[in-house]
Amino acid sequence: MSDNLVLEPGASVASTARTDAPPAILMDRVNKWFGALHVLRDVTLSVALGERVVVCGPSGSGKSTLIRCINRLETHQEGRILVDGTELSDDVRALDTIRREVGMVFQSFNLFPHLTILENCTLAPIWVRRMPKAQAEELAMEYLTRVRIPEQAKKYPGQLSGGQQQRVAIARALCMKPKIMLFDEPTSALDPEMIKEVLDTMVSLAETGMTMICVTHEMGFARQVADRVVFMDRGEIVEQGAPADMFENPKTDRLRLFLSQILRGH
Amino acid sequence: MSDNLVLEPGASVASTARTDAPPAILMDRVNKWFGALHVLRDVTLSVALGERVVVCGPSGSGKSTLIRCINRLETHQEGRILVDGTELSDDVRALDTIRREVGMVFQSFNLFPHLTILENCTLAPIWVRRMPKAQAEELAMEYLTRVRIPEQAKKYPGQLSGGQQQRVAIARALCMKPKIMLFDEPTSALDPEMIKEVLDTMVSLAETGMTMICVTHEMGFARQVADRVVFMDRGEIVEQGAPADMFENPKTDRLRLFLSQILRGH
Amino acid sequence: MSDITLDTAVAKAPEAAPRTAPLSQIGLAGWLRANLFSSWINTAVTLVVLYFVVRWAIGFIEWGVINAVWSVPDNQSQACRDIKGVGACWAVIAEKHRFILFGTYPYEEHWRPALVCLLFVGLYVVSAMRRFWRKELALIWIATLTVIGVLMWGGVFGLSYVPQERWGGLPITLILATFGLAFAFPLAILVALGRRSKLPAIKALCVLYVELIRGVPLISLLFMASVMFPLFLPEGMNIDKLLRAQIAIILFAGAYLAEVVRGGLQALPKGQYEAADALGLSYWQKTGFIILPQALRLVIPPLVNTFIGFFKDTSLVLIIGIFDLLTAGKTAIIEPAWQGFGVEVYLTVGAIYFVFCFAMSKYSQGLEAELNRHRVR
Amino acid sequence: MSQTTMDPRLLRAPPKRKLRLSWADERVRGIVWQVLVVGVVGAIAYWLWSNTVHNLEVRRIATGFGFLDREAGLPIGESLIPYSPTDTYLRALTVGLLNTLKVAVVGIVLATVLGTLVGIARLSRNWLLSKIAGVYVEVIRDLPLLLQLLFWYAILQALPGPRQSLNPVEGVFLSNRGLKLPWLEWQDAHTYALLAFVAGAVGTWLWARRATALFLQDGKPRPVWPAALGLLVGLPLAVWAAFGAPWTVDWPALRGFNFRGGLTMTPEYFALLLGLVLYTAGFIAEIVRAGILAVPKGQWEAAQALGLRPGAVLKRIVLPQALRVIIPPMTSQYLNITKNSSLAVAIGYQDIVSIANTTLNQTGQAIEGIAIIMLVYLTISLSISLFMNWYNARIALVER
Amino acid sequence: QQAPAQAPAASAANTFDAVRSRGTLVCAVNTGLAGFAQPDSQGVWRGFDVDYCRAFAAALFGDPNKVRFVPTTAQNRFTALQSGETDVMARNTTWTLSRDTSLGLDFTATNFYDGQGFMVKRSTNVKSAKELEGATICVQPGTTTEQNLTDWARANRIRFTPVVIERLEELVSAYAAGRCDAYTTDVSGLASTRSAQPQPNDHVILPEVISKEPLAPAVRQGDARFADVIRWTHYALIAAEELGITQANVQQMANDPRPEAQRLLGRNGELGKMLGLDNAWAVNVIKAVGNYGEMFQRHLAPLGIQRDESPNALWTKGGLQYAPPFR
Ligand SMILES: Nc1ncnc2c1ncn2[C@@H]1O[C@H](COP(=O)(O)OP(=O)(O)OP(=O)(O)O)[C@@H](O)[C@H]1O
Ligand SMILES: Nc1ncnc2c1ncn2[C@@H]1O[C@H](COP(=O)(O)OP(=O)(O)OP(=O)(O)O)[C@@H](O)[C@H]1O
Ligand SMILES: [Mg+2]
Ligand SMILES: [Mg+2]
Repeated sequence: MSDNLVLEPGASVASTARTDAPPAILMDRVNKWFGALHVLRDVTLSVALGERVVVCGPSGSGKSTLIRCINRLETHQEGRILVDGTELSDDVRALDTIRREVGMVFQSFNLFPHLTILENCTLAPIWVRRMPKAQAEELAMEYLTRVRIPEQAKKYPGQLSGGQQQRVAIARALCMKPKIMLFDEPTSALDPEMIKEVLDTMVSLAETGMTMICVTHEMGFARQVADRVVFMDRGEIVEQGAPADMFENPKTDRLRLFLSQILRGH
Repeated sequence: MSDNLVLEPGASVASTARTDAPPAILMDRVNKWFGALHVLRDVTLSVALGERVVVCGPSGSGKSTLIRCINRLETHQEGRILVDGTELSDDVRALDTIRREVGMVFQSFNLFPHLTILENCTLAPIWVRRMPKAQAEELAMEYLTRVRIPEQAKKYPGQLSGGQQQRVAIARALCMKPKIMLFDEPTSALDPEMIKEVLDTMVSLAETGMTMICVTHEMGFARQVADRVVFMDRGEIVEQGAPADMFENPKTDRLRLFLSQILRGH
Repeated sequence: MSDITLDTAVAKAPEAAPRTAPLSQIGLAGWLRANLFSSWINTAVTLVVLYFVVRWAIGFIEWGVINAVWSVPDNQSQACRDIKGVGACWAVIAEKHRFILFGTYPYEEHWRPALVCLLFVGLYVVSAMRRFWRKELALIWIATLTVIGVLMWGGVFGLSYVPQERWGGLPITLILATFGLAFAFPLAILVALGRRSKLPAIKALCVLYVELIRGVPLISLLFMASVMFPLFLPEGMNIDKLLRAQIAIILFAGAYLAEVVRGGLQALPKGQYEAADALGLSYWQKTGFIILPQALRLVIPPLVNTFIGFFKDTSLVLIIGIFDLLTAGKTAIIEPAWQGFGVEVYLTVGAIYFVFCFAMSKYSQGLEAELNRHRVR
Repeated sequence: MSQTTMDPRLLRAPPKRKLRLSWADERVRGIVWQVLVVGVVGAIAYWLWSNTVHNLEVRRIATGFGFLDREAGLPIGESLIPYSPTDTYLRALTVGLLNTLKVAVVGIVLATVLGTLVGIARLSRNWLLSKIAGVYVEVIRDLPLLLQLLFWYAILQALPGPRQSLNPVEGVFLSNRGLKLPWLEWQDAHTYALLAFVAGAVGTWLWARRATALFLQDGKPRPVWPAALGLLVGLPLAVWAAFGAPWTVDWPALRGFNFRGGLTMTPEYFALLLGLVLYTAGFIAEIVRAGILAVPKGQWEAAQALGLRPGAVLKRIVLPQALRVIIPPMTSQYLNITKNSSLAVAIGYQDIVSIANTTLNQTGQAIEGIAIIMLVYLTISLSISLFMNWYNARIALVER
Repeated sequence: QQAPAQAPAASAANTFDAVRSRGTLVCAVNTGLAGFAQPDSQGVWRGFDVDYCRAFAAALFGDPNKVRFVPTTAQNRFTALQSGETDVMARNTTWTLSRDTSLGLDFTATNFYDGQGFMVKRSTNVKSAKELEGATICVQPGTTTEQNLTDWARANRIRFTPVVIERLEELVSAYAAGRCDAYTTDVSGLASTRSAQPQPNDHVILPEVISKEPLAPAVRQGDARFADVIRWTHYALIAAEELGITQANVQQMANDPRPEAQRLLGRNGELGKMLGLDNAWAVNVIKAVGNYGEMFQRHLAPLGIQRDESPNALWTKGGLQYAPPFR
């Protein structure tokens, strides 16, 4: 089963990104406005295949907007975004390709309440990837086992706890076998005891070598799995680097302030 | 296991209960069903005047049903319940008498949101006890002072914190000058910092010698004020006794299991 | 910690200054682009819609303003006939507006129905204000409705007596709707309580009433009131036509309002019932002090919507020959000189209905938003 | 623990309670209350009933439904079944009922379509379109339906007369006599072709289901349209040809006073339909809008993020959820459209109310006439409610 | 045939007293029919039937304003009278045997002789109703008109398409707009409709009259005295015309030497007393509304309704309007 998740056989050492391969995501001086509000300012970011990036920053700094631009839930207005070599544009086919390659997990799970867990997971493989139903279900069960809730397959989302729902959301995204996973604060809507089970799932996913961009304030998680931490403020990438480095020696005052705040909060 | 059941009514080992006076509450082999579900099974319980009884047990064991039967928010189907010497039956006059003697405090406060705190407290004295309004207000202010929120009298429930609301609920019940007070998990809907203020109020109430039956999992409270602890499971009274005794030397496995769970939970 | 905060406050890190968005994103151009021309299909829709709107608006203004005849010397409607189809004949309104508004009410006494209309509007406005939502409001209603009755009928305080058949126009519409609500409301409360009662016979009775009434059209009830009702009463006893229609409307409104009230009763948490029981309140005390005040507050927005419905539905009394606003409008154009100017009259009458209904529906929307905000908090 | 489950007391059923005859007994009070209320209502009903019986007797108004067999003598303008004034009242009433159903059914379908379109237009990102839809909804909902019907009827009457009728396409005439369309001279071959079309529709539906099932099996999409084309067009044509392809078109032509031949839609029907559809669509638009808005934005985004195309997002994610919210209020709109069709009486469309009304006028049998009207509407209302509840339960099943 | 009238007699027997003690007469009129009953711009009821109501009030109370008008539709006109909601109905209602016998009503005297006819647009070039084969005909439901039309069409083997509209205004505007080729109703109605058209000459009333429609005020069965007052008020109007007594000259005519005029105007004899009224009752009536001819002239002639050579002319001029002797 795990070979489904391991995208490149050599990726077992998860500590460093392979900068020699073409980047999975390339953002080049991306700018975005909401009306007159400048939300992303000349953001330039390159994520290598297999790299795990944690994005953090104060509320309203544009983190969500950044990752939502990557699968075009928001459109950027200036600059270029290349995902797995395909440029995001108004081209519908390019968009289809990219959305297949990129899985996304939302803060509020967004499971489809009228479908069972299994149907939630098989929907996209069947209708987007045109996979036979039996095969899609088999695949879905595999991933559900992977996130440790195979026994809930026949239930409806409303019958599950928040942590279970978020794990289903992860499994659902994985069923499309994406090359890249985006997480937008996947644990912030959860009760403390459930946060751990979701983070565990994400850690084990990271261990398979999946390319991940994750918006989160869980510094423990960042330390444990991130290759790189990107700190954003007011729509800019202010600082980036290895987690240990960033957290121990923040170079900018803004990061220092931010760190002091979230550490105080916890 | 059944040989461990302590069912004799005389088994009260409570230290301060005045067993010479007629019992405030007497339940004799009470049975209740919800449809086909047997929720109270041959419950026999006698509470002396001035006695403080804490009822505990796992969720769904029938604790709420037990005390709701005492003021007939639920009707029992077999057995007899005598409150202050009056038997509960379909007789409406008996019910009126009993409801005047018995005050109740709910888990979710159930204050009347469209009435001020003062009006909440004077409603029943005026309309049920037919007390002049001025006198009822004086009385209400007295009890509000007892629960230490006289200054909130003119506000509406929505403007108060949970702990304050629960104290109003206690004052409201006391305004009817009941002989017996029933509490159904009065603190379980509260934030931790508010639990204490409500418990304090209850302790000081207990010190006035009020007959109380209280469903709660606050073992500290039980230890401090209860004359007797009653442990229920699956609609039966499984064990009862002095709090110290019960907690240190549980006689049945079920109580032991229960205690280990709630202690772990905290 | 605090010195860090200080630091950042003083020495701001270098940052890319926020640029204004490209011109195409903001300002008028941005707005147009985003809202009207965001894609070619959107552009096409905009142009097509715009074309029709402009054409229709020009046509309407030409007909209704530029080519219109505003008045003619006494009943000489020839000028109107000459421009029929090209321009509107507002002269018919100039000539007939008092008849449309007040029907056959004695001409010299028209100030009375006019005052009644103002009183009704005042009543609505007062009832709409939340600070009047108290028990006294019921007194205000009773007082106002009494004054309205006195004004309409007269016969006291030196007012001449005006029998009911001479009433007409807008006051009839307002009376049918408002009295309908005022009397249907208590009925609706009883029926709603009955429908939630544990007593099977009472419950069945209420269900039967509500479902029966809601299953048939209002005009069949009006027919019943107009044709069958006299058969129901003992000989020699008779109730005039307006009152019969009013009773039909009350019975009709009662069933619909009962469902609205029931919605409020159901929305109330069970704990409120139990707390009232535990305090020893009797059924009627519980209902009057605890349940209804809260339940009714919950249903005010749907109540206003139902009221708008009745307001419009009163126009159906046309079918049984009562001179409400719409009937008066239609009767106004029976006179040979003014036959054929229905569209002008309908537009005018429509405008009056619209003003009332629109005001109420806007109010109910605002109220709903406000109450929802309350509930969320 | 299992010992407790085996406890014999568990198997005990609740006992029956005995009734004590005392005013203090809650249940005795309940019974007394019920007897009282039902008694009062019954007494009033009896009083009204006895008055009625007496009045009927005094006024020598016959009762009973015997009049249904009598000759009606009332002319009816449009009818779905053959009718002449020499037919019985029963047949006249049947014609009225069919006319009511004709308005209600067509009205429900059209109002649903228009209302959905307007509701979606209100959500459109095109500002102009959404504003116009908003104005439409506000205006339509705040004017009495009767007024709107009269207005439309007045407008339709302003169309030119038959001699000057508009003739946009050969054979189609629009005048104040209504809309005239050419129509086939109906022969057996056409009936069979129509049956073939129905069969084709069923076949297409079956094939669409089969195609989906096969697709789920092997993931290969199978287009439905070739089969649909064959079954819906080819098959009826073939059947028609097999019967000799009769083709005589009945062209409407002005002869004497009126158009003869062709298919007619009268102004009365048209005005009623127009009024009802426009009015109800205003309400349906709001229901549809609320239903769509009730689906959280996150659902759209999640579906898009999974790579579903907009059509699939709507079909598989949004609509199933929106329908849950939409169905119950939609049911009451369907009931309203049916009940409101009774306003036909004001503009001369002869529906059940109009004909029952004339009947009661001619025969003087008011009670029977109104009873018939009420019975008809109650039956229709009840059927619609039952159907919609069944449908609602079915889609609710999908959810839980 | 008398049996059904017995019970209502209990309440109807004293209509006269009830009305007199109430002090006003309640009169059922049409909701709006030009010439017969219709409120004007100031909301005052005007028309032929309305003047009859005023005449009754003048006879009963000496004051033509002591009357209330209740507009009634075709459906509720009879119930309104039966139930006592109104005292008398002056509402262009055809006197038929079945109505007279089975509705508990009494028709008094025919105040207008009408008959059903057809009107078409001149542009159709139709000269006779027989040419209406295939036409669309506008007709009001629930009246004798509808049945007359079907009877006539059957007898003459004419097929037609009906447009059946309840309210008259709608029906007329439907005809005017060309929704129908022909419009059928009582000839008086046709005339009034015709005169209301912008160009009355564009419309032709066809010569055929297919039914008899005597219109008469009606009262509840059982109070013969009240019926007498209504009936004789009508005759007084006719007699006044015969005698040349008009609204303008009724005061001077008091000195008219003709015995019949003396009796009619209460100078001589006790005719008013016999009716239970004031002796000046006829003077009051004529002062209020004029004589029959004046009323006709005032309300119906402007609509283009011919009186000469019609049954509504006085019997002396070849018509049917005839008053029994006042003695
Ligand atoms: N649809 C939108 N329209 C207008 N402004 C928006 C929209 N979405 C986000 N914004 C604004 O853009 C800015 C960046 O928002 P974004 O959600 O990306 O921040 P964030 O870093 O994810 O914050 P948080 O930690 O609170 O989720 C904020 O000021 C927000 O108010
Ligand atoms: N109104 C009711 N109808 C049917 N079953 C009920 C009802 N109220 C309670 N029950 C059932 O009766 C049993 C006992 O319920 P009760 O509320 O008395 O338990 P409890 O000990 O108070 O539990 P908790 O600690 O969760 O409040 C439960 O199985 C519950 O599901
Ligand atoms: Mg965010
Ligand atoms: Mg409980």
